[in-house]
Amino acid sequence: MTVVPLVLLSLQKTNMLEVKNLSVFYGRIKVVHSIDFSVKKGSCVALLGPNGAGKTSTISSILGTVSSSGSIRFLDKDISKMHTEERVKLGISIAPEGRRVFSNLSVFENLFIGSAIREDRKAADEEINAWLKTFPILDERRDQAAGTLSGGEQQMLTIARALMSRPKILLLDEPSLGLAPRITRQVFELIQDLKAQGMTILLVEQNATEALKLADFSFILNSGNVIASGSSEEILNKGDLMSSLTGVEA
Amino acid sequence: MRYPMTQGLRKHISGINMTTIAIIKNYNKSNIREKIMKQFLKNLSKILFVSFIAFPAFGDTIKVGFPVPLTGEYAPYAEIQGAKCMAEIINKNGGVNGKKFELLVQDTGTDTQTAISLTEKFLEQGVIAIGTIPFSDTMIPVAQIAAGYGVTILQAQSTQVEMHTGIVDNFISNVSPDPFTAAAAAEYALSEGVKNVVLLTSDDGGSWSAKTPLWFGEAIENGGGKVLSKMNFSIPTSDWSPQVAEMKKLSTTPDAVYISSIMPDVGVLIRQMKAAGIDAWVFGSDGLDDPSLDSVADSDKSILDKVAFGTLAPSQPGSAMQAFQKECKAMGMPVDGMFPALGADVIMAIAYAVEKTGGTDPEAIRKALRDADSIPVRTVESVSFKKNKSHAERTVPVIGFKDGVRVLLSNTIPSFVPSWK
Amino acid sequence: MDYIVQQTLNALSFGAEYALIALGLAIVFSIMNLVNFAHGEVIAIGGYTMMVMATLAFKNPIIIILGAVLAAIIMALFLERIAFRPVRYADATTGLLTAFGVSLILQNLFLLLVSPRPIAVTSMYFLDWPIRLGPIQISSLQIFETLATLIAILLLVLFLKKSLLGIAMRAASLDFEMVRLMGIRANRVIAAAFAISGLLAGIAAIFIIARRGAVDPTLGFNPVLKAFVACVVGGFGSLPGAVLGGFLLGALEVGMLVLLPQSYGGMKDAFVFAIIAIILVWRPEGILSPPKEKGDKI
Amino acid sequence: MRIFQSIRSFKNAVWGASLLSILVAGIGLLVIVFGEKYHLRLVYAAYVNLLVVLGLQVFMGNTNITNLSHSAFMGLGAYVAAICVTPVTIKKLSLPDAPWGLNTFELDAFSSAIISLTITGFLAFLTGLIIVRLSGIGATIVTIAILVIVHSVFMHRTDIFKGKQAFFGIPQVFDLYSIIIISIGVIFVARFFRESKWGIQLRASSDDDTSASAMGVNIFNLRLFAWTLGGLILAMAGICYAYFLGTISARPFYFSHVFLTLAMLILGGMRSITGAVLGTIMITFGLEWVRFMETGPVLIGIKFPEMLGLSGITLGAVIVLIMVLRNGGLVGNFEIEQMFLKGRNVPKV
Repeated sequence: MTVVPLVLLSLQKTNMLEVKNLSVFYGRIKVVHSIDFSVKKGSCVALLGPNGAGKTSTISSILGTVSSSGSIRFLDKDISKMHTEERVKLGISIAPEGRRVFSNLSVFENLFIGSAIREDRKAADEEINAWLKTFPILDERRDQAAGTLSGGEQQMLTIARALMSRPKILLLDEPSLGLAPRITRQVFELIQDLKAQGMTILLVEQNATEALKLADFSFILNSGNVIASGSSEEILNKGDLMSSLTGVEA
Repeated sequence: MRYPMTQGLRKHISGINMTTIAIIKNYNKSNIREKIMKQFLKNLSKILFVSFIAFPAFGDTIKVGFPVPLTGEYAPYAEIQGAKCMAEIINKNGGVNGKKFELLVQDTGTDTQTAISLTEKFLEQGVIAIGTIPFSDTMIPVAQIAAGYGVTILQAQSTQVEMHTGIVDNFISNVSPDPFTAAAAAEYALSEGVKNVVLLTSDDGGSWSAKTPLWFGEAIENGGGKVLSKMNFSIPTSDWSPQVAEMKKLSTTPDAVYISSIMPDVGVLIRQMKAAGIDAWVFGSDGLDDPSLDSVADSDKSILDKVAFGTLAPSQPGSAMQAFQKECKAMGMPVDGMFPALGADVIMAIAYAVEKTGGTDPEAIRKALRDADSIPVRTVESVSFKKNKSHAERTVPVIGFKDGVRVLLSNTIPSFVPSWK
Repeated sequence: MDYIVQQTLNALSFGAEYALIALGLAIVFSIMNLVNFAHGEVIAIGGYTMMVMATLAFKNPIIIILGAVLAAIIMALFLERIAFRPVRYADATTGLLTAFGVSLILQNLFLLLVSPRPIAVTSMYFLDWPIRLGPIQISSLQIFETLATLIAILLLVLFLKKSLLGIAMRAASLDFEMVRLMGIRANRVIAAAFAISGLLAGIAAIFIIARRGAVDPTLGFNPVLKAFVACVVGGFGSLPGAVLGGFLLGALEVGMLVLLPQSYGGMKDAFVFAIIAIILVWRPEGILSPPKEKGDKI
Repeated sequence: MRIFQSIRSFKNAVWGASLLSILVAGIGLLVIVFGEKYHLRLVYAAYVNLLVVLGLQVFMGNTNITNLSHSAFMGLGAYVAAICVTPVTIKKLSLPDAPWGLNTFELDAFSSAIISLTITGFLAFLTGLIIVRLSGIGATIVTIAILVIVHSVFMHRTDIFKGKQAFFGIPQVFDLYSIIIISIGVIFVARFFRESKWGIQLRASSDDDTSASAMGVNIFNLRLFAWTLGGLILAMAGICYAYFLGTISARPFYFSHVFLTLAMLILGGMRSITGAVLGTIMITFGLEWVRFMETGPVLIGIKFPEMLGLSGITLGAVIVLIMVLRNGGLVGNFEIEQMFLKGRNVPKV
């Protein structure tokens, strides 16, 4: 009985995801320059910064879909040489920028394919149904092509799909991009719920105000460098920094 | 102009010695030196080249050049297996007047340009006859080049009519042109009571597939028959059901269908016609003379009962050709099919001419071939070029099947041949 | 009337064969943007396997059929592994040229190792016998081929709709990277596509050999050129498009033979390809072109 | 209107083309002086292929769209010139049923060539209107369609083209010297086009993955120009083929020639003229050697087995290996003058 909390404690102490000296390349062009950051278990960390700061590149390098150098440790394992698929199997999941639902697949099939690495088929199917209950609009369109959903619905589907693999860490890339304010609020509420349930989250956002409300700790990127980091309070206190993030898009 | 390789080599070597001496003598005269240097390099490169390309050969040989299609579209028509085997047989028996055959063979990949440059190469090496891709687009330019050397294009299997219209003079085909095979088939068809025929034509095989059926039709009409319809097809065709449906639509049931095409296409046609219940003969030309035709009868022995083709040499069991194939197989030089076997005949014809003239002068060889009343060959008893000059006068066999086995239906020189020149 | 029915049935069976081969091309293209011209040689491998089995005196037709299909599947997987994997991320043209190269190599290998001449393979003749339906005459082979194509389409649809791998393949045709981000191995999806194309090629080989009764090095080149046209007409990468294109081409070809005057019969191919060019100008992506989205291959 | 963006690109073009011309002419002259007679024919055929490869390069190398119809345009060039130049006496014999009075006139070699270039160029222009509107694989597919259509017409309008039978009696107009001079001219044309501002714009746009429909009108016109220019060079190759051989047929202008010349271009590297020339030289000499090995020769006392099909395997292997290992060919963007003009970088695209 005493073993379980101890394990949790040890995990809480260590970082779930630890990135050191990470550089990302597109061909010969370097877009992220030796950055360090980490995510503790159960926390929500935000990567903030203007357009082109290297946020998406960073998050892509964690999943290995872009070429990078440096060390990426997940659950104390160096994953930087692993294939994308293996990283997903270890427990990293992503709701990517621009949602990228499989628009030619039905809503159900999107969720189904999200659970591809699951062995417990029955539980996974129940989970799909649970998600469909949570979002009745998805349930209504269960057998329709996901491409017919609205932007907000697609975003919900993307997050649900990412969670179907029962990840240990969830990467969210610009979940509010291109959504109406009311929908954006719904999305952030969902993220808030997930955090409350203990999900570890790495959030990439341009909408810094909303992101800082959620995040326990934030890193601010500009032109591929970490220019500041700290708790939300610390960041909010630096007024100039905030204005440059929220007001200007370099 | 032509010299055996060894002599040529000796000539070059002595040339080098001479030039070396000359260099020593004239080392101060720079312009002469340049000239000599050039000569030296030229000789050197020739030696390098000759030793690289040429087969080591000693003594006087009878060289025959074969820039042939061993690969590519026309590979099935290469005569090389039979030619090699026959040359080996003659060489084993001491050659012709002590001279042995030396065959220069290289693949053209069925490409005209390659055939032409290889022809030039073999001509330089002193061949006395050339056999090449048996299609006029290659044979004409090859013959034109060979004409400069007095060398004859001696084809073992070419049935193309264009070659006999006088475009070139140094062309001899050792078989009868297409109108003869068509006429022979028609003669046999008429004797079997064939009246109404359907002709299948295609431009894909040149005049061989386009015109031969028409000649067949002409010969049938000459014998009182009627051409019901002409239909077009392409090579390759692996499903004839539209054409077969067309045949069934005809108001008069055809007694025979004529097609000049290849295997396996014709095999499909035979089976599909039979399956459709069309009880007509299928007549064809030399293209059908392929070992894979016989296997059409594998499942049903009677399926080939009404199949016959006018061809270039008898190929049924017990024929001279089969005996030759057996002999070659025993020598470890398999000759599969009629076209390869026909190569034996050109070698024998050349052997005859060499013996007759006592030398290897190509012009004399051609003259001897054209003057002879009868030249013994292997696949038929004899041929003669005296009458036609550019193609052989020989019997045209019509081959059919009984219980799935080839039989010789007729073997004559057809009496009516449609005008074709 | 009988004549029209007869020719329609003929067109249908022509179309079935093209559709079968076109499906094999389309399934690979939809996933990795590869126009696999070496598909014809995969069919030829099926044929040569039957030849080898016949010389080894295998008599049981089921074993021969299984052997040929298996050989085609293995060949397709082998080609993917050695030739197409290295160009997986390259543009479609690189893939096309690679496939042409592979096709050249294989054709010449058949020639080198077997023969340039057709070799008789009659072990599939048993599939072919005439069937009379009133005044209409068809061959059992036409029925088998059409049925096999329909069953193959049905099974393929079931597989693509119901199995995880099938769904992943459909997903991959749109966004390959996202499929990998679901933890599904790229190699597995691509291998599955090649295995299916090999299977379809194997089935096609059985019918082609049953009709031709012989195998030669260029056995597959012409059918694949036609199937390729079918794919283009239907919309490259679209499976329904491949089937539609196949049947359309069958109809077109038989129609040309029936309707064109005799003197133009030989121009059939010119007309067919001209129609293709016109369709492409009208709809550059084909009739049933699949939707295009970003991130197609990584 | 200036053709070159800078004097440097002009200089590079002149330098590069001159060096390649020296190389190409050098090989030809060496063969004329030292070669056996049959080498002359071999080398002539190689020059014809060089022209084809250069014609192919002008479009493919600058637009990055694979063209498989080039042999068809070569065939058109050959046939049109042949029909014009062949004496009436021969045409009456070989084309008795020719329509439109094709067998009732004969022209001199020069006028025939001009007519051939005009007609082929016009056909290239017409087909180009379709090609430039498509992108990538779609365009390639249409080029295959063009190849099949043209071949089909050659094959089945036997009254004009004689199909697989020989179209014979074309006077021999050219010799090795003529084709060396023509090759040099074409090398200059291709190189100037590559280095011209149009060539540079084309190459810049070809790297972009934007679909053709999103492109400016300018790029359409440039592509059309490159396609037509390529067509003209291919027609010239066809004329050279017919004017030397004297006999043509539909057969050589189909898939096997397409693959042979394509392998030459991509081996060297289709982006550069140096690559095109290099690839042609390498494949020509390489295949000659392979063909020799094919027939099972005796070398240094060792009897090699007969290996028919080896040249086909070699060609296929060259294509696959280049695609897999070195997509840009052996030289990539490299041009020959870069070896000599160090430090003065050629503008790279």
